[in-house]
Amino acid sequence: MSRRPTRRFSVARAFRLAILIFFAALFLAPYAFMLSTAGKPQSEIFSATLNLFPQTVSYAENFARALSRIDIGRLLVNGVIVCAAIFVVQVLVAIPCAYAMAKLRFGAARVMMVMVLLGLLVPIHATALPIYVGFANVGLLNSYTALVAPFTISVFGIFLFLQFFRALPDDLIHAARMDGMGDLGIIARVVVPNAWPAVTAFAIFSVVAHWNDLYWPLIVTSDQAYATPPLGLLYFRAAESGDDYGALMAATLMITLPLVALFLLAQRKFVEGITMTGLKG
Amino acid sequence: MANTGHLVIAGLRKGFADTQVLGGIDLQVDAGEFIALVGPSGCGKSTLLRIIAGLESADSGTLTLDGQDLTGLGTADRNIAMVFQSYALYPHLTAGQNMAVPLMMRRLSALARLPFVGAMVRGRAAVLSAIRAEVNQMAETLKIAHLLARKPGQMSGGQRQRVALGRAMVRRPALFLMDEPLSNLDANLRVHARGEIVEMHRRSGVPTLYVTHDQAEALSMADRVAVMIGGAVLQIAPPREIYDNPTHIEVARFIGQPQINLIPASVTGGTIQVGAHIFGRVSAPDGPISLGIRPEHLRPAQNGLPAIVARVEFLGAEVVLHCRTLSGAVALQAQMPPADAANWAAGDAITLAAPAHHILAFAANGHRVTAPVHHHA
Amino acid sequence: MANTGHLVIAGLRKGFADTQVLGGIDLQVDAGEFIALVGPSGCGKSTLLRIIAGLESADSGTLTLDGQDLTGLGTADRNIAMVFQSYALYPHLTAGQNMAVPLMMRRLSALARLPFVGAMVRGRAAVLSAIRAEVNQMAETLKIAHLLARKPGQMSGGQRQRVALGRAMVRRPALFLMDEPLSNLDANLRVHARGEIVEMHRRSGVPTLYVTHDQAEALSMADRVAVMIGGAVLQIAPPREIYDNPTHIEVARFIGQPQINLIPASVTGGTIQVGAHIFGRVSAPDGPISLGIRPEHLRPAQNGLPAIVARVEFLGAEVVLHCRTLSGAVALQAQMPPADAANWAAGDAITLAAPAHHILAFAANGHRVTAPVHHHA
Amino acid sequence: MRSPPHDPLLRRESRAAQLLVSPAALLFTVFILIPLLAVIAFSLTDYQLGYRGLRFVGLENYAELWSDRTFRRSLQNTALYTAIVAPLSIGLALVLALLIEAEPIGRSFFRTAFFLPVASLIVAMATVWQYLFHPTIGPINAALAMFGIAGPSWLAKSGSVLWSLSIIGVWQSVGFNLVIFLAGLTAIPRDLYAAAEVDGAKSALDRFRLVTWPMLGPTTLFVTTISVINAVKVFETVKTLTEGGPNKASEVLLFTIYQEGFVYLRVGYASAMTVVFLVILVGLMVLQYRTQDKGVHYK
Amino acid sequence: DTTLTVHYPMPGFFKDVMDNISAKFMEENPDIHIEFATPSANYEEGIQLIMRQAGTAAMPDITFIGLNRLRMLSERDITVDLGPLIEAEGDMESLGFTDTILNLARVGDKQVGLAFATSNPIMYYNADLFRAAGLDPDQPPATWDDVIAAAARIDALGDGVESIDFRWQGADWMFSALLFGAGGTMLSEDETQVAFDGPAGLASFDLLARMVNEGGMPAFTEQAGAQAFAAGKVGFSFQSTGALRSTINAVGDRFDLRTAAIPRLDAENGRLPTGGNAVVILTQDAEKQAAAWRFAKFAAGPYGASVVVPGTGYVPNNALAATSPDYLGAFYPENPLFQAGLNQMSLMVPWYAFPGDNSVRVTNAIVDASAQVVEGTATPAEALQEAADTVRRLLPH
Ligand SMILES: Nc1ncnc2c1ncn2[C@@H]1O[C@H](COP(=O)(O)OP(=O)(O)OP(=O)(O)O)[C@@H](O)[C@H]1O
Ligand SMILES: Nc1ncnc2c1ncn2[C@@H]1O[C@H](COP(=O)(O)OP(=O)(O)OP(=O)(O)O)[C@@H](O)[C@H]1O
Ligand SMILES: [Mg+2]
Ligand SMILES: [Mg+2]
Repeated sequence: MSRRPTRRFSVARAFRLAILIFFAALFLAPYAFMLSTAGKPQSEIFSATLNLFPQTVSYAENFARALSRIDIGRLLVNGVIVCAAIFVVQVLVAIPCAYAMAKLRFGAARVMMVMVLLGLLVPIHATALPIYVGFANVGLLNSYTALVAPFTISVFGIFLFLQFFRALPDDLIHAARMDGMGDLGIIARVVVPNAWPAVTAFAIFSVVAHWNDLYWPLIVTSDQAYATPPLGLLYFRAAESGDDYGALMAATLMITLPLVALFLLAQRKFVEGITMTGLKG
Repeated sequence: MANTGHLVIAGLRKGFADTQVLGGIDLQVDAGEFIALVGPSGCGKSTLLRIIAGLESADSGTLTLDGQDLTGLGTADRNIAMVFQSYALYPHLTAGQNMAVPLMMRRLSALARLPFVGAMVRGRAAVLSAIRAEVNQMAETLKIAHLLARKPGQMSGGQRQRVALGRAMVRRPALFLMDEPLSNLDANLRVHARGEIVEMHRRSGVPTLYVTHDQAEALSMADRVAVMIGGAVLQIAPPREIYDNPTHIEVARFIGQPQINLIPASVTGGTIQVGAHIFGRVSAPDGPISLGIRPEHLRPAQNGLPAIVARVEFLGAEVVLHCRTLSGAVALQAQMPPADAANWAAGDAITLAAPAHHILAFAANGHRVTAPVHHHA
Repeated sequence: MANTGHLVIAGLRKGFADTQVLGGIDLQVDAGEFIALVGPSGCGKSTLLRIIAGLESADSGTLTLDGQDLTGLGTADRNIAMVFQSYALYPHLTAGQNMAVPLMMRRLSALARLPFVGAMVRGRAAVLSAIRAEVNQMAETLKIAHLLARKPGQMSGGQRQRVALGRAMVRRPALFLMDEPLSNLDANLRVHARGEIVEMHRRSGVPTLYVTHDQAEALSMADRVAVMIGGAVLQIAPPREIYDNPTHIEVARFIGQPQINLIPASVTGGTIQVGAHIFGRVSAPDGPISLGIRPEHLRPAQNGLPAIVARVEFLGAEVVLHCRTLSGAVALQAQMPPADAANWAAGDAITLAAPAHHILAFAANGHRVTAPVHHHA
Repeated sequence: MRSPPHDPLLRRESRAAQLLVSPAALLFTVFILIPLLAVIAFSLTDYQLGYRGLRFVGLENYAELWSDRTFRRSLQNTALYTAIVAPLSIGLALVLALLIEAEPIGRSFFRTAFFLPVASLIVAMATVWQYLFHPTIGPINAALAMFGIAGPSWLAKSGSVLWSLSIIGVWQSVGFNLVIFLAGLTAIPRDLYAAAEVDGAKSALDRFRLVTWPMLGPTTLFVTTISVINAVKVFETVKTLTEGGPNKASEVLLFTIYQEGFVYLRVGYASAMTVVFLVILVGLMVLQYRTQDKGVHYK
Repeated sequence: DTTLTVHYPMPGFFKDVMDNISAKFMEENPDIHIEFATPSANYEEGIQLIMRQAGTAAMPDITFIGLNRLRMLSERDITVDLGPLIEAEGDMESLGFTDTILNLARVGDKQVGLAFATSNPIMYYNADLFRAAGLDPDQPPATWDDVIAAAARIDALGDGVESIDFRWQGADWMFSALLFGAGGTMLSEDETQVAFDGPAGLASFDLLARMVNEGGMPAFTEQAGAQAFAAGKVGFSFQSTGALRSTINAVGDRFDLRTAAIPRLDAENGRLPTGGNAVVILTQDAEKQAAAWRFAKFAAGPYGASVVVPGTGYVPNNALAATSPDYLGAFYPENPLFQAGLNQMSLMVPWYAFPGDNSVRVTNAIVDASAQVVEGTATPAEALQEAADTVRRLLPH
């Protein structure tokens, strides 16, 4: 721990690696089965023998069946629309708010802080009913608005950006003011360009949460045109009465992949962002 | 030059929560003047600068620049530039872009500054190329033309400092504020940068208020030095005057490195006594008094204050003899060229004296006793 | 004293990835000696210290302490203490606990250090109270007894520095390593702390290797100064020797503030010429040569190097005349008491000279030309 | 920071701040505050979805909660689940983070491997887990059988269902904690480790106790907070895998609330549960901040 | 043109069927366009969705509701009473809607819907395991005692082979199969008293306990049971005939799948519950109602049945469809697996729907009691007692 890790071989290192690899294998096992099952024909899946590799490789068949049973393209598009809309609005709302809380003096700052801390504790599950009733009354069910609107305020986002902005030197803000910028200018030209690590970290949190959210879409949409990936998958699962595992896994794979790719792309920035946002404590 | 810049500060007060930081500051920066504001850490120098810049507001007092009252004017509307201790360069912009920012903000309309829409605003290209030309010229002057495409993270401290200077200068403000702009540089670079800033000030003629807590910096750079201690300006005068004729014991203590020797003494009927030693005479009322003698004026002499050498500190060009009076109560430092100090070693007995005109007397309240001291030595 | 401490470093090399940082270091610290290791930033000073402490391993070379080969010995097993630039105090422990850590680690078994189980280990209480007593005593010595219950976050820089010193000293190591322990303090405090460290070293007698990049610190504190530049020790000698007789141009350049004047010259048939000016004579082969003259030795003289005063820098006890030779090619600094400089102002023509024995000549390869220079002036 | 009202600078700043905060404040009010108040209001009524009218019933719903066996069961299960998942996922994450930090190779691989479950669709992964947990044809029991162990009926028995869900819960949350710990570890000054070694901390355990653990204090606190909140909020796995069964053995708070609100359609009663749920969360937070004041050291 | 939004549950059984019916319907009625809302996974979620959406713009025009939940909808007055429409239609019998069949979707005197798919519980068994255990697959056990004896022998095969998957999870339907089969009822005639805790109920729970204790039945989740049976690892599966088609698909040619009648504890008076759902009209718009009525008749009519039966395994709910060679006349002889359900049609009585707001909770209470019996955490008598107490509390007073 103390020294810069060495590349030389040692028993301790072998031991460390062994533990890591063991756990990594354990954590990845479900994915291995997902991958393998997506390539197995029906007859191999429900057999009582443990076989990681399909005897008859049926990826094509399973993927074709999955694609024919649910409109994966539509699901993915919906997922992207919903997640992108949520994320964009969240950021647009949270950044100015966090900036004001971190760098400006105003009377309501304390109230806002209390609201943020309170908001962190309230999951959508708790407020779903009244929001649902409200949306039903204004006829917003089955719309992108219904899927997006409740999440446009991300208290977590405000919290995260707040931590990050507090670490931005005051001098930088002052310099911008002396250079002639107003608050909006400062946000757009100084704060945001320097907040990319935080924005990336937040993007991962936000997209992961909303891409995977089942609870809310299940409640507010019944029109398949607005189905998000988990809804589609749930529906697919029901539609196959849980039996066509090959196709199900193929579909699962197709829906999981974009997120994994996103994480792989952003992971370095993500860790950096967490380090810099003071999220660590 | 259009920017005459004449700053008048009167009766400025500022307190935070429970502490009074500035307790009535009066200060004037004349056209073309370079004033160094020195004082110990926490005395309120930055606060004063921030108030002048409009980043903080004063509790009371007035601020005028070229006759215009600054109160109520936003930071962006005051024609003042500032260089920060941390430089506060925009980390995501190149040096060139950093320097262009203040010009863009002032010369382009809000519309023209928008990302996409802006490109369609008429005349924008012309303004931009004018800005580019000015930035390039400023970069030439500061010898940073080769750095214009680098981001702050790719520059050394000295280079950043120059870019920050460039950003402040490029828009020809009516007043420069600098808050310890050199304190992040290493010693050699600092000495070098001093010269550059003075040079630049001479050329631009923009009046400058320069904050530092390094007295050497203040003495070497400024037309006048303002010593601020405990929220008040104790003395403001040209460097030599401040050094040779401090009007207050705190000013004497703060200015000069190694610090001035302050010897507690008492006056009885015009006779100055240091412990048992009859030191000299002064026409001052009876009572305690402090004698200030700068280390470079304290020399071994036949007939001086007896002391013991505690340590001989070699500093290259000079040697400092750290001594203690026989009672051990007072520490004395005498600074001299190595050749003069060659005979002394720790433990030696020594007698120290100074030319009478270099002895400063301070009354118990800290104020200078103006009457001259006559030294017995 | 049990700790004699005699460190011998021979042929130490160390490289990272693509750069050779230490290129064969030979260095010896004798019993009771205080050696200052100076050098510009990045020259490998910290790396050397870390290798001695066992925190880093060398690529080749040997290290022995009191005759024992250190290679292969873990950090914890070397009887070496280190003070870090950042102090590296444990922020969650009080000053007292911080100072107790090295003693606890050494005197309590692993079992006795466990949180709950430990309390049941026999004899633990006795060891702990002994440790407490030693910590208290050390705190008394360092005058930080009143701080023992505070955490680092509640202390000033100077206080932290003393606690870090205490933590290193309390276990009476065979060798002290200090890596710029004063660089986080402000100027006045730094001067004060120098004296304290020297004093402490004198009392404890533990040999010390003290890294700094501040040459004034090195000159004033050390028994011997080692100047390290570019991964090699260029000269190791007592402070005066280093200052007056640098054996290498880099050493001369690094030591001394303001920097030494280096005047490019050429030798033809024993005659030294600076530009068109015949400067003097030296018995050296023909070719380019550099003349080094410290600013305090350069004085206005009838018959010297002609130059123009560019700026008069007042520093209180001294004045520095910044001059340029007529061609403008060479900058010269002359340092003198204010009285001597009173006649000069920017723009004046001046001729500068120095006593012959203060003129150092360096060959093109940087090495000192040992033959004396005869000055014409 | 009291602002004298006449201070134009502060006034300007304050106005700007209010403007910047207002979208967030508005959305907060609409989507969090008002619904929250509505939940509290609903909890005092007998509102049922599908019926139009509603009646004020005072604290009746809360009184019913008191004697509701399902709710009590649900509280117990949630507490047990949290008590299993939070410490395990924190501990495992810490150990793995330390190992990854110490290991020069494969960092991003391991980081990704452990984070993958966080990023994965839990509905989808639940399907995989259901298969893994299958008592007769599932790989887990098949693997156990190779060691001669007869695996349990993971999800179908009241004795094992909560543990099975906990395994998934740990699997799912370790990655998140791990990433945060990694961030926390990078922020520890290297010098402290050097100092610890110089001070005689020979073993990795000594250095962990002397430096890592105390320096990770704030991180651990944060991770604990998040882990506990997330564990208390367990829902998706229960909904997709067990529906609270068998015989309420995996009935957890949010699932019970969902069941009451959206299945039994008793919005009033579900709201009362929600209020209790929130009170529990707030209580946990207060507790957390209390301990923080005592035990954690900020620089 | 009219567009109807149609919602249905259990896409696993009905997706293909619905696609087929709507395509045919639109072909015959080009002025009506059918759109499907996202299907719900099961009847419970289906009814929740409708309740939630009642009165909102998102509410579908037509839905298919579990037969035991019609009462809930009716009590909340969400559905359109089909009585007047039937009256206007005149002769329903000629379309195959006998009164018995209409009765399945009637609550009180209100015609809530038209039964669309009806099922009864049957016995599925794995003939290969029968043979392995030395049993004769051509002579399936006819009594529960025989089932348990056979199960014990299959269980003894080992190698991960399980004996019985009795689908007690999810709803009270399979409990009804035992209870009604023993001649019991859920509540008293006037619906004020709990009746399932009588001897018939106790016998049912005792039987469930014997399946575990003597027959070696393991604890399965719903899906795990289905998967294990499909994998050829379970001897018997007792569940709805509605799962037949999907079971056939899942089994493929992995083993020799057979079906048979489900035994009844009381062979004389025992009856079987009717599973399934009814098409219900929700829209209040007159024009849409007319279109919806056409669709309802079509779906529940002979063509619908002729698609539903082979596509799922449900038994025909339309008299015309069962016999007419135009529809299913030729189907049954060719598909013997489907006959078990058909043969039990005479025994079908309505799936009991509990009165009041708490009907979903009541069924869950019964499921929980079943779980206790299967897990052995309570004796049948205790479990029954507890369920009865709970249900008593939950019934309207
Ligand atoms: N926003 C603030 N709230 C409360 N106190 C403040 C605030 N800003 C400054 N102070 C206090 O005012 C005093 C003066 O601070 P200031 O920064 O002006 O000192 P300074 O002279 O610039 O010191 P330094 O040389 O260390 O930069 C300090 O005691 C500081 O703690
Ligand atoms: N772990 C490392 N990997 C790669 N390069 C390193 C490492 N540690 C140090 N270096 C390089 O080695 C050189 C010497 O570093 P070192 O810290 O010893 O310098 P230093 O003399 O202590 O400088 P300073 O005065 O700034 O502390 C530097 O160029 C540095 O970048
Ligand atoms: Mg300041
Ligand atoms: Mg270093």
